[in-house]
Parts: sequence; C-alpha cells; structure tokens
Amino acid sequence: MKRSISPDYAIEIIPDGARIMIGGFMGVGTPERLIDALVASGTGNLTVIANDTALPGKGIGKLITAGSVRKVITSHIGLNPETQRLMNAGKLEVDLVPQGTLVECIRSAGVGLGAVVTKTGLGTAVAEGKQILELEGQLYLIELPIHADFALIAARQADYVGNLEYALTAQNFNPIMALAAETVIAEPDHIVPVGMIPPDAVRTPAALVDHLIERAK
Amino acid sequence: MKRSISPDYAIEIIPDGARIMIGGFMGVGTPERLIDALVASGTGNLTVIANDTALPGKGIGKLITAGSVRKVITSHIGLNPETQRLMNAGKLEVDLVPQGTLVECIRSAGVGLGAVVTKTGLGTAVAEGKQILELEGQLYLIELPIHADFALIAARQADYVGNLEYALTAQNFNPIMALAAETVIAEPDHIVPVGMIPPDAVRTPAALVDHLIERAK
Amino acid sequence: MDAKDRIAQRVAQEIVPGSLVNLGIGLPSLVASYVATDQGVYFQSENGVIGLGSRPPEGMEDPDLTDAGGGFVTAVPGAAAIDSAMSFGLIRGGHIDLTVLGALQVDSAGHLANWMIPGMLTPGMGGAMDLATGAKRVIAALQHQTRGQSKIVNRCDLPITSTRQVDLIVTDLAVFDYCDAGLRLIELMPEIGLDEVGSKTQASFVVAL
Amino acid sequence: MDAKDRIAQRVAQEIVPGSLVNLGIGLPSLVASYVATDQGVYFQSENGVIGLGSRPPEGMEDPDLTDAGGGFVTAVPGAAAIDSAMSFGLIRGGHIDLTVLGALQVDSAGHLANWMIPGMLTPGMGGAMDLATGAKRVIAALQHQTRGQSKIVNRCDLPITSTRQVDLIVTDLAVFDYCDAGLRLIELMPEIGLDEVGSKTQASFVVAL
Repeated sequence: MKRSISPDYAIEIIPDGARIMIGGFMGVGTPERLIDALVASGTGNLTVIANDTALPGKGIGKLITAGSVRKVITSHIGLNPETQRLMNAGKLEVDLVPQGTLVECIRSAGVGLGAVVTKTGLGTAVAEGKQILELEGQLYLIELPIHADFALIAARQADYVGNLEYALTAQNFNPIMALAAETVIAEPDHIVPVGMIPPDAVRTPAALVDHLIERAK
Repeated sequence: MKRSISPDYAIEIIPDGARIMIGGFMGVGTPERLIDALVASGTGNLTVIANDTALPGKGIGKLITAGSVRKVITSHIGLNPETQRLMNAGKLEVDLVPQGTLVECIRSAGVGLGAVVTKTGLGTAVAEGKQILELEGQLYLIELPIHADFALIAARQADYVGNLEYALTAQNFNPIMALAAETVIAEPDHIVPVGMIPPDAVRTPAALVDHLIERAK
Repeated sequence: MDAKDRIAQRVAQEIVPGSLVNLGIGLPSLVASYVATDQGVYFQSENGVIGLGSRPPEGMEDPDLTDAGGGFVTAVPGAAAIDSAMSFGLIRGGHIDLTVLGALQVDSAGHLANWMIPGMLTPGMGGAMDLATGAKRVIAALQHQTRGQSKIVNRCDLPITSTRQVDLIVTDLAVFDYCDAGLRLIELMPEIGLDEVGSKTQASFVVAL
Repeated sequence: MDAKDRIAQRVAQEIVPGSLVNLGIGLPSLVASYVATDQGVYFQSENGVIGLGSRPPEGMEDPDLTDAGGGFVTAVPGAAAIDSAMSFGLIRGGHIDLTVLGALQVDSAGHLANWMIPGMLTPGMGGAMDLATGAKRVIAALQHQTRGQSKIVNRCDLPITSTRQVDLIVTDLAVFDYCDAGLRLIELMPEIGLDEVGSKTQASFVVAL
C-alpha cells in the first residue's frame, strides 16, 4: 500500500533543471493539480517532454506562461501562441518530434530498447543529423530513447497500491510515460480500495507508480 | 458488423506453406477450435510463429504431432518432447528466439517499425549472423520484424463488429499478433452485442480483426 | 456551400464503406459530416479513439472524450479507446485505410508540406508525419490558392512532411492524382474550367479528364 | 528439507519488502512459499500477471490464470494482467527488482547457461535471456553439482544466456557473489564446510566469509 501525498509535497522532490514528462493531449488527461503546484513552487529551468503545450491557461500551457520551462520536447505547439512567441524570442528551446516517434521513443526508454527504427521523418527536417539505417533494402531513421527524471501523469482511478486505470482520450501518453521516468507521480481523479480495479482493467501496474496524489480537497 | 464463420470455413483460406501466428502460452489463451480444424484440414508445410509449442495433445502441440508444421519460430519447446524429437530427426526446423525479442519483433512488424534494437541475446548464440549497432557507446543487437500471413488468436469476448477483450494470462501474445498478420482470425469464447464491451475495455480494436469464429456448437 | 465544404464533400466520396479513416484537424475534419453513418466507416482520432462521433448534446460533453484538437466529441457504438503508442502503432503500421490531411503546399513529386512556415509559423507536425508516411492512402485536401498563390507547386519550398507520395489531391478547383508522367488532373470541380485550373496552378500537370 | 528447498529458503532472504520479483520455472518457483505474504512483495510471471498467488482451491482453478509453466495459480488482491509486450517491457526495461533463475552452469565471469545442452536437450530460452539481461538484480539458484560434476565452472561450456554478470549464486552448499577479484564465496550453507565447497567447485574463487 502507498501513502498518498499532496501535490505541494510531491513537487518538492523536483529540483530546478529536472527533466519531466507530463501526460496529456491538448490539456486532456493532464495532471492539473501537479502542474498548479509546480507553477506555484517556482521551480524553473525545466525540460518538459509532452505531446503538446496545450493552450495558454490550461495544463502545460500554465508552465510555459510562468516561464518555468527552458526546453520542450514535443510534437505540436500550434494551439499555444505563447510557446511560439517565447521560442521566436529565443527564451524557450523547442525540439519538435513527430507524435508517433515521440511516444515510441518514450516507450523504448521504458521497455529497455536501444532505439526506434522508423520511416517517419526520413527525408525531412526531422532527419537532420540523425543516423540512417539500411535494412533489407529499406532506409530507416534511428531515433534515440527519451528518458525523464520524473513523469507526472493523470489517471481516472487508482487503487491503494497504485494500479491505474484511464478513461477514453484522457489516456493518451500517460501509460507510456509511466514506463520511462525514474520517479512516477500519478494524480488520479479517484482512489479506490484494492480489488475495485480488476486485473484486466489495469493499464499501469502499481509497480511503476512511485507516488499517488491525494484526493482533491 | 462482421459475419461469424465456422472454424472449417476459416481454415479453408489458409494454403499449404502459409506463415501463421498462433496466440497462446503453454496452450493457455490459444484458439483450440481453429487448431483442431487446421489439423483436420490436412494443410501442411506451415511456418508457425508462437511463444511455445505447448504440450502434446494441447494447442499447437496438436499441429506438431500431426506433422503439419515445417518450421516453428518460438521461444520455448521444453514441455513438448515431440517438438524436440522432430527437430532432432531433421523433420522440423526450430528457430529459437528470446521471448521478449519474439513479442517485440511481432509488435514491430505490426506497428511499422523497421527493427528491434535490444541487448537481449548479445554475446550469445542468438546473435550469430546478426547486425550489431553501437549507439551512445552501447552495443545492441538488431532483430528484424516478424510478419505473418495469418494470425489465429483467442479472446475471451468479441462484440459483433470484432472488438476483442482478453482475460488474465490468456491474453499473452494474442493482442500483439492481431497487429502483425495480413489476415486476423479471432476465436472468442463469447460474442456479445455492440456496446457490451466498453471502449476502455477493448484491447484489440475491431479494425484489426478480419474474421470472427462462430460460437461453439 | 463554401470552398472548404465543397472540398470536404468531394473527399467524402473517396471513403470506402467499412474503412478506418483518420481526418486531420481543420478542413479535413469537415469530411465526416458528408459520410453516411450506415456505411460502417470508423473515424480514428490520433489522440486515442477509434469510432469518433459527432458533437455531444449540450451539457453532456465529457472532458475526457475529445478530438485531436481538444474539442468535445462523441463516440459511436463499437468504439475503442487506445493509448498513444497503440494509436500510432495503427497509423505507422498501415492499419489506417485512409488519412485526409490539410496542406500548405503539395508538389509534383506528391510531397506534402503542412507543419511549418520558417520564420513565420511553427505549429509542429503533431501526427502528420506518421500519418503521411504510414496510412494506406493519403489524400491532401486544401484550397487551391492562398492569397493568389498556387499551393500546388513544382517543388515545395516549405519543409516537407514526408517523402511518401500522396495518392490524391482535392482542392476547390480540381482533383489530381499521380501517374508515371507525374501530377495528373483527373477531375474539375463543378463550374470550374480547365483554363482556370491551368492559370491558377504553378505545378505542371498532365490532363486526363 | 531437501536441497532444493534449502536453496529456495536461502534465496527468499534476499527478497526486499515491496519489491517486484520474477521467479523462473522449476527450482526458483519454490522461493515464493518462503516469502511472508505481508511484505508487499509482488511476483511477476512473464506470461502476463503481476501479483501471482499460491495454488487455487481444488475445483476453482481457472484455465485462463496460469503461471509460465502452464500450472494453475491464483492472483493476489491488487494484481494486474498484462500482455506479453508489456510483460517483457517491464523485464527488459529494468522494472523487475529481482529475478531468480535456474542454471545448468554459472561461471567465473558471472555468465549463466540455462537454455540448452547441444545435442542432448533444447528447451529454449523462453524469457530467460530477457530476464538475465534486463532485471535489476539476478540470482542464480541451482544445485552445486549434477552427477558429481560442479555446475560452478571457470567458463561455461554450454551456450550462455546473457553476457550480463549475475549478482548472486545460491546453491545447496554455498552463496557466492562477484568482486573485482572475480567469484567470491560469502557464505556457507548450514553444516557445510569450506573444504567441501572447495572440493566440489570447479571454478576458482576467493573467500570472504
């Protein structure tokens, strides 16, 4: 059984300059309370790995606006003009990665593979400076695994030991990121007794989760 | 909505010499009725891709005993002495692959990746004749994707359109194989109306399933 | 009916019953409303749902059920929810029968550019590179011109999205595909003449009407 | 208590409360019965369950809930069912705290051989190569000798399972680990003398009792 902790307490373990994965897709399925606590803590110089930077005032958008982020590794920033403004002003480094490559690089880090071998990005700006591999007469791009110090993930429901269940499109990157960070902090909407999430419904096994965030006050 | 078909009818589309993935782990979560129909059909010269060859008289073991199989790509044959006897007699080619590499090679074929880059097998007999890749000072083995013409999979439950749900350890290779074959034939224990498998419980989306086997008589 | 709707309606005719289709955000998302609901067509949204439906009833929107733009959607009976690794596994693995993508430019080689305008706008590629590379069939759906400039060009000067050739281009003026001789005009949109297409297209093309 | 049970009991002492443990089939599977059930230890079985439990009640066995050998098992409260890709993702990704593997031989370099005897027996590696390579900690659990031959050897002559060095060896005679000087005897099993271990071990080792 895990003890649940407050968002503020969880965020204390994250130092300036940390490399953080944050679940969510345009702010859907994103751990808003952890993000609020992170903004409030003043922790800065972060590298954020996420599908997108959401919108101003929502999810990761709050961290961008607060200036907490030095670098973002992401697939899409089109709905957050603030991200583009900071990038153009040289205040935010943006590393754009195709979405399927991004999720697979995170997965490969989590499941102990050395690289992702993909056709996506071949012959485009994404391939610049990267190794090309020829296999059976076909060319592929070698993309390296993406690890993080912390993963902040959102879930619909956890049980007391930390098994997680997700809902609909709020799932997105969350279960993959739970594999790829040193420390995984999960913010569930609900925490239920052991046995209420049947084994077949678990999408992230408890063994991957280090900390559970307590219920919203 | 799909029409359900009989095991015999399904097996008619599989020609001699076909390359077939079969779900199951020591005969658990394996499509027994399809295997029985395949044995009865007399179809031969098959290449079977599966975690193991089960036991004599169970699951894939029936195909081995019937002499239907020319080659098996698998991780374990230790519980089927018949497989070892045929192998030693030169009547069955056995390609042994580490279990994690096997499932990941099947997945890579299914999700459009060009290779699996792994440390498993490095410096062992498994690495013989294979390409080694150095990335960031680490050595990895390059393992190629494994495709099949057909995947015969077992599921606890399907709905009328072909979404699949699995149970406990009967899941194993089934959802991964459903990604990696030209034609996917699913043998569910139960077939229920659309809407009875909630979207979050689906493990194999209907779009991957070509044929559903009708209820047992 | 405005230009975008005319394009969407024409693209909808390309959708085969029983197929799995991904529609990009923006113009392509309009295509869904021109596809009959009894055709067994499933729409995949790369954020993690197969079986995307229309808008939810007012007051019944679920914040955990959205499209790739973050807008509220419904799901049809038989829908499946998947994580991003599975979603892009389906895309890259060739399990999506058709994707319809918007474009800033498409060129004579069938290359699509739709993720950045250097120095001006950088939305990022999102899922477009995987879709353009991995889907079984790719349709570029775009307005023929922007500010009087042809978007059908001999060679993209914007960064391309994939080296894989698109299969079909549908604009408000015409429909093109590719043959051995390159870009080929195969259809004029209603009330559009060949001369107009010729004068408004930068790329060379052959005609096979 | 026979030799196998003594080995299993000793291995059980290495299991840290709250850890995730994979036990190989055969001898290693005996370890579970020596681990207290209130220690928050979860057993993973590579066929797809985390939270493997003991034998089910007679008549209540479920054919869909088995261990890696295909035998009926139970699952503890808080168990999770996973597919083989996730199962080996956890194994190869370093999420398994400890694996206990049987062995035909272990050598001075810490290499384990446990998947074939050329010309005699070829069970195959199953999950052993991934486990030996990817788990955070690897314990080889084996009888010290077979038919009077030492299984702790200077160099495996059987095909090895991984080049990754095992962390600990537990036999019915002794416990070894590895230090800069190589194989190191760190513990004698009850009623076993140093001379006996010396005479029954082919490999050279240093002693640090």
